[in-house]
Formats: sequence, structure tokens, C-alpha cells
Amino acid sequence: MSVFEKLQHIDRRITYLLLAVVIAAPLIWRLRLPIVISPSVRGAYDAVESIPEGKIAIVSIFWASGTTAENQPQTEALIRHMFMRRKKFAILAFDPQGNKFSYDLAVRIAGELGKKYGTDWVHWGYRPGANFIPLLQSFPHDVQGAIGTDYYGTPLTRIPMMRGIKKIRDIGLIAEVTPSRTLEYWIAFIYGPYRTPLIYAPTAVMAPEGFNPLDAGQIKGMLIGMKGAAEYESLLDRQDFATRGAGALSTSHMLIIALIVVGNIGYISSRRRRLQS
Amino acid sequence: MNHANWTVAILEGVLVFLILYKIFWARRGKDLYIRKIPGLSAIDEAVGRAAEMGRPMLFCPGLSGLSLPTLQALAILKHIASAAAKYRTRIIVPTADSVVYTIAEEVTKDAYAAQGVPEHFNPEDIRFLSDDQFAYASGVVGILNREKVASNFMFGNFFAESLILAETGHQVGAVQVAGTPEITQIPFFITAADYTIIGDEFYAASAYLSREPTLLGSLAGQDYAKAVLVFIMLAGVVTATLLAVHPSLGEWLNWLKWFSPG
Amino acid sequence: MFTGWLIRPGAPQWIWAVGVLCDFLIFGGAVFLLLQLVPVHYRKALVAIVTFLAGLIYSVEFFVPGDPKTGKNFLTGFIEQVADATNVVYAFALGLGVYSLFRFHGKNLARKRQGWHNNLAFFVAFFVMMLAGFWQDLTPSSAMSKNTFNMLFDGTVAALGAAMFSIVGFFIVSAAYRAFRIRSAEATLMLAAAFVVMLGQVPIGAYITNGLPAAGLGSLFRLENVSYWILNEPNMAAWRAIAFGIEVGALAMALRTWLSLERGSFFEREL
Amino acid sequence: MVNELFSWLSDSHITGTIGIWLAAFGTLAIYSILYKENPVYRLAEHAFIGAAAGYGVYMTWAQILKPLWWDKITGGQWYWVLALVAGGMFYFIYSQRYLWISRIIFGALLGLIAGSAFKGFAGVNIDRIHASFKPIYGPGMGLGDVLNNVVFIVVLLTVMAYFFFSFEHRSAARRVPSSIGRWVLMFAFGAIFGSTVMSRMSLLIGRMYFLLHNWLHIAS
Repeated sequence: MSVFEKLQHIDRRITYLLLAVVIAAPLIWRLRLPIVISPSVRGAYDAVESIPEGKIAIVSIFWASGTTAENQPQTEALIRHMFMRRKKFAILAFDPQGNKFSYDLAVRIAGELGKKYGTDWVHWGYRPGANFIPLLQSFPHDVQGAIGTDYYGTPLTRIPMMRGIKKIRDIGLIAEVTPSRTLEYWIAFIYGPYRTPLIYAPTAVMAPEGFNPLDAGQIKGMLIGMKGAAEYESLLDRQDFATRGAGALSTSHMLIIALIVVGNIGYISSRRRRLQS
Repeated sequence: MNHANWTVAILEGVLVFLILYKIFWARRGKDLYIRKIPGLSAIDEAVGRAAEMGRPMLFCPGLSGLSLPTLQALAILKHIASAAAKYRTRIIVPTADSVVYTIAEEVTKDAYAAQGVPEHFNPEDIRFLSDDQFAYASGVVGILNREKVASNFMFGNFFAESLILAETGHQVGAVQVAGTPEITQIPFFITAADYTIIGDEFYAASAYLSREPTLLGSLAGQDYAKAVLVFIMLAGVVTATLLAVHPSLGEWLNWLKWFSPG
Repeated sequence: MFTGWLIRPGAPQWIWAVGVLCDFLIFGGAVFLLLQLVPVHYRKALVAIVTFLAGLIYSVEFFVPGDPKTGKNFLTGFIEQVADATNVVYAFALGLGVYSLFRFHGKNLARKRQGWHNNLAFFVAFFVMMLAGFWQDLTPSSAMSKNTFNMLFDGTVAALGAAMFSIVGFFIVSAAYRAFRIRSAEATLMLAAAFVVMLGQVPIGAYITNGLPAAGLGSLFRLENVSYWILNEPNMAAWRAIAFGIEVGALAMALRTWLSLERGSFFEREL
Repeated sequence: MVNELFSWLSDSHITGTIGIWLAAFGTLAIYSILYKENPVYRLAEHAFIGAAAGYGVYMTWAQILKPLWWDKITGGQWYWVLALVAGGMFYFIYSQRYLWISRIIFGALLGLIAGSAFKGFAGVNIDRIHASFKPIYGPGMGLGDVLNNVVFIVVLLTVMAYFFFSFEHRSAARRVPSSIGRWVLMFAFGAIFGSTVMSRMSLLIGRMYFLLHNWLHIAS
């Protein structure tokens, strides 16, 4: 077998091993791979920066264990940013797993930054997905009545930071972190009538849903999958999981591209040889 | 859209009429042309190969429960199971849904009986594996490897597991024919399977394989139905362009709004 | 009978269970006997009629206009019940699936065929997981049952599912390497689109064309924008065209099924 | 005694750790298929199918049968017993003589699916037809818009032309659009492939991170 033929028939196990290595390497060691901030991530960052004093943000959680690799770092970057800038926020989960994950995550970061539950942040707990649309229709008029209680079952009326948060005008930003087709409802029921700023953090497959609304100004910014989270982290000057993960994304994509190129070099060269002989 | 409006009622009425008209027209014995679909012609070759090698075939009817794509997959299964019975080749059908499992068993048993070899039918080869997407995939991967499958057919609704099944099939050296109405999964079948049936070739498959007049007629009717859609959209483009140039025509050319949502 | 008159709400669950069983036998027996009265050559017609009537429920509900205020017509409330009933009836079929699994693994185990320990593992995993589920359901306040369930679920079903799913990542590499060769015009087009879109989505791709301006004509050629354009324009149009064909095909399939024109496609045997 | 033996189950720290080890071994067992089929994979596969089926039985009861059926009967709606009668019809497939009874319930299910197709067709397609009414020229449209709309319409028409089955593609007027359609299709499939890679890789990265971080504590 000539070199060119060999290039066309690399054993698949070798390619698997290469893939495992190029993914593990950026996760274990710090590799400085370039990260370019896209305008949509910058838009999301600016939207968080400009939450007015006295208003709170809502972080809506739709994700579960299946998409933690993409949605968890997005959630983490967003709430870390809010903590850092003293923007108060409430987490609202529409998935039972996401409920627990987002709570654990926020508790951890709050612990790191010395933030207090009830005054700096609050978790509104889990609402079944079936209640999503009815809730979007009811909470703008009466936040405390529609939400009722928090993660622990404490009435919102007894939570310090919720004092004065009555209607949708007291909400300064809504961040939707999701693997599903949920953005259109936020636009239809919240942005449309009330113009509350929205930011969208979808998984990579769902990202095309966001381009049109982004173009139309219906969302202020977007974090596309793990890559978006990595860009956000670099705006926060941090290198958490997403930065490493995005490194691994780059290396794994480069591996695929390199393999395709190598395979084609082998293919073209051996075809040329055959034609010559 | 909760209820049909006039646009929907008329449009669907026209489409239904065209399809039914062509079905009954074909049933009266009219000869119908159907263009060649290479992937479907490959099915017989794949069955023959398994028979020659004396190794089993595998048929995956997709991951969904009972649905229109699954019904079409079962119609294709009927054809392949008949061929399997004719050549006395084993066909293994792993399913991901209990109801689909029972119908698949029926279809296969019927096909063997129709070929006059009911005793060759082995009920253990029609299996319910799991209704969990990836447990199902892990089971099919195991079967593909252990049974040394010679031909692998994948027809029906497939999702993220499509590449797992097709790539494993390729690794064990099976000839693979696949078709799915799930557009996102078609590229993965194209890269890993030998023959891929694209788009609504999937719904043309049973007509193509059986040459049954009802199905051929329906296929011709579908072509007319699609032609109607093409015509509506072309007219829409022309109208929209006219309206963009001469907005004053809006009073006369207001039919576009019949299709507007809400 | 029993569940309707004899047993009152609030009775112990096991009494209900006995009642449901008795009623099942009574009603089931009655239906079974009634069906025996159907002459053999009318059976096919009966099945076709049932199919047609079932199809009428959803189609009539759709085509009859709703009340302008509520948006509902006379069937809307009923179809919600039908949807529930379909789910329930469908759920009872799970027994057939479980039967298939037990038959296959049970036979291998009983005959001690090669690899029977795998079949044993199947049964152990099945019962442990099922019992853990019911245990945590029956003792909602017990940390013990909840921990056990979480441990087993996270450690088996969730973890193995995620592992199997992530294998797609490996297979994408081997499939892309093998299939993306410039053998023909078609293959080259596919390769080119995949190449650009892949690069346009990762940080390193954005880095390659970072020198181009962020706005204006030059920005159109930034990789992430080219990739976005491909996905949003030609790809979306092609997608829509394929989908129209598929939808029409599905509509025709539905029509043939509804009117029992398709019979011969699934079942050959006479009834 | 038994309680003491199993008391560790109340400690979520211990069960969590065991869960992680189970998950890690399971993940490695599944990955072993990448090398070749082997007894470890086989064991994991069988256990996976078993656990998924056990979980499925429990979930079917907890999410469907209990709320939609059992609770209704015990709440006084006795006629829900009939659902069990209908469900029982499936089981006649194992009888030669009464097989046809199972066809009744199959027929009912097929009818329901077929009947809902009209709503499904309209829900998906009317909006898409409307969205395809794109002007190809007009004042106020930039060159980019014009080009995009022309590309859209050409792609839409040629791809649809490819899917006509019963017309012979003999004349060039028929053949050319459909072969352009096929090329466009391949281009689109390439784009779909490329756009899926990132999310699949993200999953794999998540899994690797689980092994390296949650299990081995290598990646910080």
C-alpha cells in the first residue's frame, strides 16, 4: 500500500483515539486558543450591564441533564455576571432536573462571591412545562401572585428583594436558557406587549431560531451553545468550563477538517497516479 | 391553528381530491410511469447478498410509536420480509415501541405465510428492544455486531441515533439502505449508508416496490398535489413582486392574505 | 359494575383493584361475546368502519368552525378525552413489549445459552430499576428511597444514555473522514457546505477571518456570516421544499389509511 | 438489622459517589464498542436495556396510567375501565383464532392518526406557503435582498422538481431543474451535517469532562 492509499484508509480506531486526545487535552491543560467575541454575545453582555437599579432579572431554565454541557456554562456565566455587577435576579425553572441543577449552581457561585439568598438572588422553583404559557400571560400583571412561592415554598411577599417587584415593569431583563423551541413565546407574550429586554441562550442546534429575532431587535443578544458561553466567560475575564470546552470544540473541529483534507490528498494523488500509469 | 379556515378547507379539499381521483383512476387499470429510485432498486440486491452469504438481515422501523412514517416503514418491511421468506433468509426486526412491535410481528408472520413457508418464521427475531432512544441504539449495535448482519435496512423516523446505527452497520460490513422523513438525519445516512432514500422518496417506496395500482395512483396524485403547491407559490411570488412595485394594486391582488397566519 | 356502584371513593386501593379486575372481566367478556356474533366475512368491513369512525373524530373537529368566543366546537372537549384515552390504551400495550423482552431473555437464561449471564443482568437491572421507581413513589418523604432511585437512575439509565449519545461524536469523525471525498460533483458540494459551516461555528473559524471588517461588504465574507447565510438562505429553502414533499406524502398515506385503501400494505392474511 | 445494613442509602453523599462510579464504568463499557464488540459492552448493553425497560414500566404507571386512568376510576369515573378492555384487545395477536380482534384496536389507532393528519398538514404548511411569497424585485429592496429571494425561489422550485416521480424527466426542461435540485440538496445536506457537528461534539466534551473532572478529578 502506498503512502497515499494509507492516507485514504486510516483505521477508524486511530481517528477515535486522536479525537479523545484532542478533546481531553484542552480540558486538562490550559491551552490558549483564540476566542473572538461575536456581536450577539456582546449584546447580551451589554444588556446585563444595563439592567436599571431597582429592577430584577429573570433567568428562565428549560434545560435538563441532556444538554448540561451547553446550557450549564451559559447559565453560570450569566448569573456570575449578575452577581459581579450587583444585579438582582430570580431563577425560574420549567424542568425538574434544571430546577435542581440551577439551584446548586447558584448556591455554589453565591458562596464563592459571598452573596445572600433572598437579598441578592432568589430561586422561584419549578413550574411544569404545561404552565409555561399561562404563566407568561399572568405574571406580567401580578408577579407575586402568579409565582406565589420560591424554591423552599416561602411566599414571595416574605422575601426581601421581592419587595417592590410587582409587575412586568419591575423586571429589567429576561434570560432564556433552553434546548427547546421556547423563544417565540417570550417574544409573543412578553417582548411584544411590554418590550422587556430578552437575551437568548440556546443549544447550538437551536441557534438558527434566534437569528431572525436578533436581526429584528426582539432579543438583545444570544449565546450560542458552549461557544457562546466561552465568549461570555472571556468578557468576564474568566476561564471556566466553557472556555476549555470551546478549546476542545476548536480542536475537535480542526481534527475533522484535517482528516478530511488528508483523506482527499490521498484520494487525489492516488487517482492521479492511476491515470498516469 | 385550531380549526380550518376557508383557505385550509379548499386547499386540503383540492389535494385530497387529486390524490383520490388518481387512486381510483389507477385502479381502473391505467398504466402509470414511475421514475427510477436507485436506493430502492438496491433493496433486492441487498436481500440477494444476504441470501448468498447465508447471513441475516436487519430491519429498523425507526424510533417513533405508531405514526404515519412508521406505517410507511412497516409497508416497506412487508416487501423486504417477503423477499426474506422467498430466499429463506433470516430477518431481524428490533423495535422501539410495543405497538409497532406487535404490528411488525404480524407483518413478518404474514409475509412468511404468504410465501408458503410459515415454519421458517421465528418469532424471536421480531423483538421489542427498548423505548429509550439510546438503550435501543445500544441493543441494535449489539445485534449488528453479534449476528454478523449482511444487509441493514433503516426506514422510519430516526433521530440522533441514526449515525450510531448506520456507522456500526458500515463497520460490520453490511450493505445498508436507509430512508427517513427526518430531514436532519438524512445527511448522516448519506455519509454512512450505501444507499439513501431522500425526502418523500420515502413515501414513494411502497408504490415503487409493490407496483400496486392504488399506491402508484396515489403517487401520481401526490405529484399533482405538489404541482398545485408550486403553482400557488409561483403565483404568490409574482403577486408579491407586483405589489412591491405597484402597491396601488393591493385592492385587486389581496389574495396573499388568505394564507396569512391568524 | 363494581367500580360504578359497589365501591365508593375512599375505599382501599386493593378493593379498587379487585373491582377493576371484575369489571374488566365482565365488560371484556361481553365485548368478546358480541364480537363472536360478527360473521367472518364482515370482520374486515368492521375493522374498516372502526378505522373510518376513529378518523372522523379529529378531522371533523378540525373542519367544523369553533365558537368565535372560545374557539371550541362541539367536539373539542371530547378530543381531549380521546387523547387521554389513546395514551392510556397505548400504555397497556407496554405489556407486549415486556413480554417480548422476557420471552427472549428468559429463554436464553433457562437454556443457559452462551452468554446467559447477560440475560440475567437484564432481569436484575429491570427489577431493581422498576422497584426503585415504585419505592420512591410510595415513600415520597424518604431520603433513602430517593437516594437509591437517583443513584440507580444517574448511574445507569442516564449515564449509559449520555455515553451512547456521545458516541455520535466519534462516529461523526469516522463518517466524515470516509465519506467526504471529492469523488463527484455532488460529493464535492456536500463537502464544501459542511466544511464552511463547521468552520463558521467554532471559535477558531471566527479567528481565521477576524481580519475582515465587522460591518459592511467585507463582513459578508467572514466565515461565521457565510455559514449563517448558507444555513438561513439556500439550506432553509431546500429544507422547505423537501418538507412539502414529505408532508404531501404523509397526507396521502393518512388518506389511504383512513379509507382502508392501504390494507394490503401491512396485512396479507384474511381475517 | 436490615435497616442498619442499608442505612448508608440515606446518605446522599455516598449514593452520589456510587452513582458516579457506576456511571463512569458504564460510560467506559459503552465506549469499549469503539474498539470492538466485547463481553463488557455486552453486559452494559443488557443492563442498560433492562434498566431502561424497568424505568419505562415505572414511568408508564407514574406518568400515564396512574394520573390518566387509575385516579379517574377511583375518583368515580367507572367507564375508564373500558380503556383496559380496549387495551386488552392488543393481546389477541398471540391467538390464531381471535387474531382479528386485535385488528380492531389497531384500526382505531390508525384511524386516529390518519384523522389528525389534516390538522397537522395545515398547521405546518400554510405558514410556510405564506412565507414563500417573496417579492423578487421592488423599490426599497437592496441587491442583497433581491439575490436572497431569487436564490430562495430557485432552490425551492428546483428541489421540488427533483421530487416529481410520475413525470418522465425526458426533455431538458424537466431534466435540468431536477438535476440542479439534486445538487442543491447535497449542498444543503452538507450544511446540515456541518451545523450538527458542534452540538454533538459539545455532548462528547461534556461526557469527557464528566470522566476527567467528576470521576478522576483531573480537570479542575
